Amino acid sequence: MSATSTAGTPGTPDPGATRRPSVGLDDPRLKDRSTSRTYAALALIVALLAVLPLLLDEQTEAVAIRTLIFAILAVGWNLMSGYGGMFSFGHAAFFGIGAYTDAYLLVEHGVSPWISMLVGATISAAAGTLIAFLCLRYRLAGAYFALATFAFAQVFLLAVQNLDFLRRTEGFNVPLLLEDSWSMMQFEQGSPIYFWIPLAVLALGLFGTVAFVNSRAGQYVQAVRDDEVAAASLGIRVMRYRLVTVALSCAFTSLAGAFYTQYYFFVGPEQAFGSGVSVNAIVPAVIGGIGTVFGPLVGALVVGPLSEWIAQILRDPPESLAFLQGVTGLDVAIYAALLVLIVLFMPKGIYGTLRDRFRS
Amino acid sequence: MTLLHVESLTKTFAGLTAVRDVDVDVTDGEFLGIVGPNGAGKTTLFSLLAGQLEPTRGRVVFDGQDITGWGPAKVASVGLVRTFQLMRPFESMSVLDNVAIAAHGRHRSRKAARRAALEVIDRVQLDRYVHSPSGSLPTAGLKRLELARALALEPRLLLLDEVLAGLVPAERAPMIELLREIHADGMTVMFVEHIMAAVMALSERLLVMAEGAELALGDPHEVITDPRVVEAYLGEDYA
Amino acid sequence: MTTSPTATDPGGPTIVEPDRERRSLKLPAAPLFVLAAVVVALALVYTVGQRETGLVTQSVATGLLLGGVYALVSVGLTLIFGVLGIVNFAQGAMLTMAMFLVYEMSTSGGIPVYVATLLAVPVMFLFGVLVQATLLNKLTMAGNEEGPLLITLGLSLLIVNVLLMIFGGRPLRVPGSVSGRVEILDAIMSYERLIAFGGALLVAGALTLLLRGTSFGLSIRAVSANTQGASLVGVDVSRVYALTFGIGSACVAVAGGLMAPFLSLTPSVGEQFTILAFVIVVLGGLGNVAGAVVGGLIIGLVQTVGALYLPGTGSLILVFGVFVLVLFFRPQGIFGATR
Amino acid sequence: MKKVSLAAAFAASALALSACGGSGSSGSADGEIMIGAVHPLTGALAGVGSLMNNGAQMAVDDINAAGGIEALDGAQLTLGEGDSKGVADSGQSEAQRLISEGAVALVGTYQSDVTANVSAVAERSGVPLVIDVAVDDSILEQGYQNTFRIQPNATSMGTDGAKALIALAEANDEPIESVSYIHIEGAFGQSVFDAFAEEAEANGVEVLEEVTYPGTNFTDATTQVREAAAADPDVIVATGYYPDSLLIAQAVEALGPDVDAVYGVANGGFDDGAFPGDAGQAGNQVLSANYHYAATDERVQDIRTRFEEEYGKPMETASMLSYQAVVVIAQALEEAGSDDPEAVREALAGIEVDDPLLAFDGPITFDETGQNENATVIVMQIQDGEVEQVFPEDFTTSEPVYPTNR
Repeated sequence: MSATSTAGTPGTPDPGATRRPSVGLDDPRLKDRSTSRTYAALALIVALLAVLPLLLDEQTEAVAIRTLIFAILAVGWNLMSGYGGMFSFGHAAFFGIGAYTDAYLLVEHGVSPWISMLVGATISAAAGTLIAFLCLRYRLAGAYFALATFAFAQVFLLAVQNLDFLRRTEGFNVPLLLEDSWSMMQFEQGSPIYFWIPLAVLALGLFGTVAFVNSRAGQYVQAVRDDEVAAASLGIRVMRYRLVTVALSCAFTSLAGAFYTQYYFFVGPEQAFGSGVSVNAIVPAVIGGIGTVFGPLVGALVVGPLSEWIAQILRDPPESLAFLQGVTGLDVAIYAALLVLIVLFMPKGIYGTLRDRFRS
Repeated sequence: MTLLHVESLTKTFAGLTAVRDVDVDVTDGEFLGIVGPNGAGKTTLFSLLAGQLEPTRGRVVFDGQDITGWGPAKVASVGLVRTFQLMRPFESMSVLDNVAIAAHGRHRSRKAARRAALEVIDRVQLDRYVHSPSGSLPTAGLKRLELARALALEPRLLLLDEVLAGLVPAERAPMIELLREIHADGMTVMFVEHIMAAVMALSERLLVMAEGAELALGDPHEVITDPRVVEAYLGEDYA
Repeated sequence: MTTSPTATDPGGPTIVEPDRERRSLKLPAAPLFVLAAVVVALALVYTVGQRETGLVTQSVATGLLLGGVYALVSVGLTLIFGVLGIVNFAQGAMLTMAMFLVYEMSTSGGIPVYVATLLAVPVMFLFGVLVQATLLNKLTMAGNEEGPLLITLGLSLLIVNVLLMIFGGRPLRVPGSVSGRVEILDAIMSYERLIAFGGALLVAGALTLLLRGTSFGLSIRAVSANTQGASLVGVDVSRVYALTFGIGSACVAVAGGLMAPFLSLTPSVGEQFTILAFVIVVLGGLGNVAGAVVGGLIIGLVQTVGALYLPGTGSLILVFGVFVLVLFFRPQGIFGATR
Repeated sequence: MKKVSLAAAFAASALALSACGGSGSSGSADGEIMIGAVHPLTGALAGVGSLMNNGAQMAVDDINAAGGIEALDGAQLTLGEGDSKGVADSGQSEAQRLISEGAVALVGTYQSDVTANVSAVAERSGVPLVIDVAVDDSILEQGYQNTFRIQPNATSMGTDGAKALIALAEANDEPIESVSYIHIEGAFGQSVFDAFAEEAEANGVEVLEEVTYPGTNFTDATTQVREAAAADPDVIVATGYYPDSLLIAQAVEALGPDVDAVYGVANGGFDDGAFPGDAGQAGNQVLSANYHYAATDERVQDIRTRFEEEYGKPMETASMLSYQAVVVIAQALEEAGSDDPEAVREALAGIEVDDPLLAFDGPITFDETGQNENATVIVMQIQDGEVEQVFPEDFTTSEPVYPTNR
């Protein structure tokens, strides 16, 4: 039928190879400068942050550690919701799984938190994958997806409150040790190690995010986020790569939960699975800029200390504001107003907006 | 050798038949044009072949393998790849990344995929835009990007859905030339298009559809003068 | 940022998702099916439920009255969610705000509670219009889903804490209005709750009239069905958005006023309703007023009758179970048309 | 470039914070002794939290006005205020802040979960925590050396509540044979109930029905009360917080079951000063077994009068406990003759505070777990819109009405 039908080799057609010179291995356009720049910037940031606990007093360190927990949560959330395009309003579920796995294994079986972290991450990834599979299988998206994840997190909360082996509403106390122990992740109060552990986790998350975003799976899931139908028509297994992303996100988020239990020595259902935790995962990422590497970090650095700052100022107000002293609720009100303003005037988040301005 | 065998393929939506009993065989290396008035079921046919839609009835055999009811990703991975009439770039990504994503289907390592993608980009003459955000491309560029992504998958059979639509006449000629080259390299193509000049210039065979059904199939010049075809097109603008 | 690809729009106009197609054909049967399921479930509880009949009747009555309260909170939300696509997390806080407004009017101003409720309606309406016009409109028009969610989240924190600054956190009580109760079929019902129930039906009826019978209602429905199309035929979309949010807020004012007599008022009292209201709205179908009423009644029943067997939070697990099932198998809700 | 500015921002924030932190700690330098108070000053529990903070502040003011800590040359006390926001991690970081600013002892925190966190901080820092309100038994079961509790725990309130009810009924010639029990879900409600049930059964009183309800999304108690009443008990017993207890009282009034009394145990509503007004007729003659300020004590009356003048709100029992906690710490400082936290802890462990401001069996003394051994409950009853103490006789402000003529 066709005159040229013999030109192609059936099975392995390679339309480009015979006609044009191939692109050389050292083609300058293949160099990925922005990725190496990002790695370098991350390394610098982590190195700078690592010095902080040596400079901070104990209370400021506590705020900084809380900020790191915020950042870990937001980085985890950002993988699934920012890069994966699946807006989760239920990340408390995965934080909670991490926190409770750690608490349960430690208190009931004396298992080292390091092992519990891995166990928790595995359970969390499995649970997240199952939830996401159900939601995606039934084609939930956007606000519906968010509400469904929210509902699942609520079910986890209610379930824990009704399960005897998880001590219902009573929660778990981490037994105090008399001396520092690496294997039990317990150190003197105010020890810089309490800062370095979450910093290391955060660094893992940030570097991991960059690596993932540039990997085949990461590229695929971003393609799916941008256009699911087009991605599928290019041979991308939509469900598979979405679930891979969800699993990573959930596993990582659970690490924050495990550290939370270790650092705060107590965890109860509300601390682990309350809807406030989900909000804590979302707000920093959105304020910083979702779907960006640095956004969650920037957002956490704003949100983490923000309420503390306001509370500090109110505790010892300048004279002009003295009338506000002792008024309850003001610090959260200001915090809320700031949240609204940032979302309103910087819809891409602080980092996203600045980056765009910088580029143009 | 028959690359694609389609047998009484039918799709109904809520009682409305969009594609009705289409039978067509495509030979390896062939360039098959498909024309028909709006709503004739051409795009639906592509969606059925590429797995976006599940047929109500009928069979699709690709390269000897029954692929009826397969999902789009699985169909694409065996070498049957389509483009979309409405361009669907991954807007947050550069042109290179857009194409590299497709090339990943053939190359596991990121480096190899990007290299293969660059080759395709050079080939479709998008080299000026390698690192541009795909959302910033003009229409002609988007059409080429759509084509490049499909080519990067190194398909056996390429389904092109109105790759010329929206281009000004001056942009059409180089695109037609590009398609001719791709075909000359041995690519099997199914080509849905409204612009008859291009269809006539490229097609080796022509399939005319109307109201979801096959109206005529055969040599383009014979088919186009078929009275039934002329009737179906009466009042249609096919300049 | 990019909005996530929605399942309801899987591609070009020619691509129709087959499952959804089949579902829509069942549509008229769904409300009947749900009604039948509720009746059968109740019949089972009465016959083989091993609970005293009077107790079951009481729980059904309580459940229906509670459902009325839920419906009252949900009708405003369903309108906002359905028309604007906004997940309004401030709904509960706005409810609280309305309650405190009524509280303030009736304690400081000596105005009877139900009169104060009527006065609160225009205030909350204006508040809603203002919120939409100043805070949400830009994002809503841009089709941004996460932005409004976060703004309403922030707004909810703001309202709760401003109320806290003004009124403190001690539970407050609106002075009694219509005390007393009535006994129907061995079930006790207080007048205050019956009035709230009646109010729910009244509000739902009024809203339905507004949506079906006025030209403004027509433009709301047009915007809800197809924003672009509506703006093409000359509907001022941002005005409709603002007024819709205002109406949604006005509904909350009625809800707050009618609920204030039987709840202890704290700045966080309304928030517990937010989540349930979303369950109800999804259950009933987005933007569907009748659906919100029926959804409210069902959730009320599930919670109270369910509590006979799964006390405490167990009944809430049931509620969320229903929610997830509906999301999966009937995302358009019981009364919803195909999205 | 942008990344550098980001790091700089963080560094600046850190500096700002440490500057703030530094200015706060200057307090202890000029002969003042700081006591840290951690309460929910914002959030859902802000109302009671601020009252408790006020109670602690008033105690500090009173002690300072009376000459400060004599053993330390009349050193003045200051109160470091911490806001737990009602959540555990804030509670913990506030406790850490107060300790790092030089607090010699902590008072707090109202919620059991927050208290669990703060007690871990106290233990690790070696700074004593005197719990004013937090009921869960488990807090003192961790083997901590630095945590003390003035109020009775859940279990002892359940036990004492049962004893008091049986005794009250005996004394009024209407012996009790059976009860139905309605309680809130969770550790608090469950442990009070379990202890009550055990004590009641041991005394031949049958618990016919246990009805639980959730702490959230609970806006109508009619079904629960009806379920409890259906078993035809002599008394309906209830344990919960304020809003839910109010709902229960209203439901009891609406249903009008034929019972001798409605009796709260460790109930957060029935003996609250606002309850008679809020509940109206529904609250009339409701009984409540709870820890309570000693209304018969003149000092208590004086403190309450001044509190209301100062803060414009009546002083509830929780506030009085915060006041009491500061008084206990002050006495420990006197006995230790030192503001070293370890010395204060030692003093607390062996302390004996006579004339407690609460209606207790005896002086405040702590057992080896840190629990006040003489903490107990008394029975109150709402009569003519007032909360009256009706049992045992030592504390009565009015005669009990039993069975109630509802």
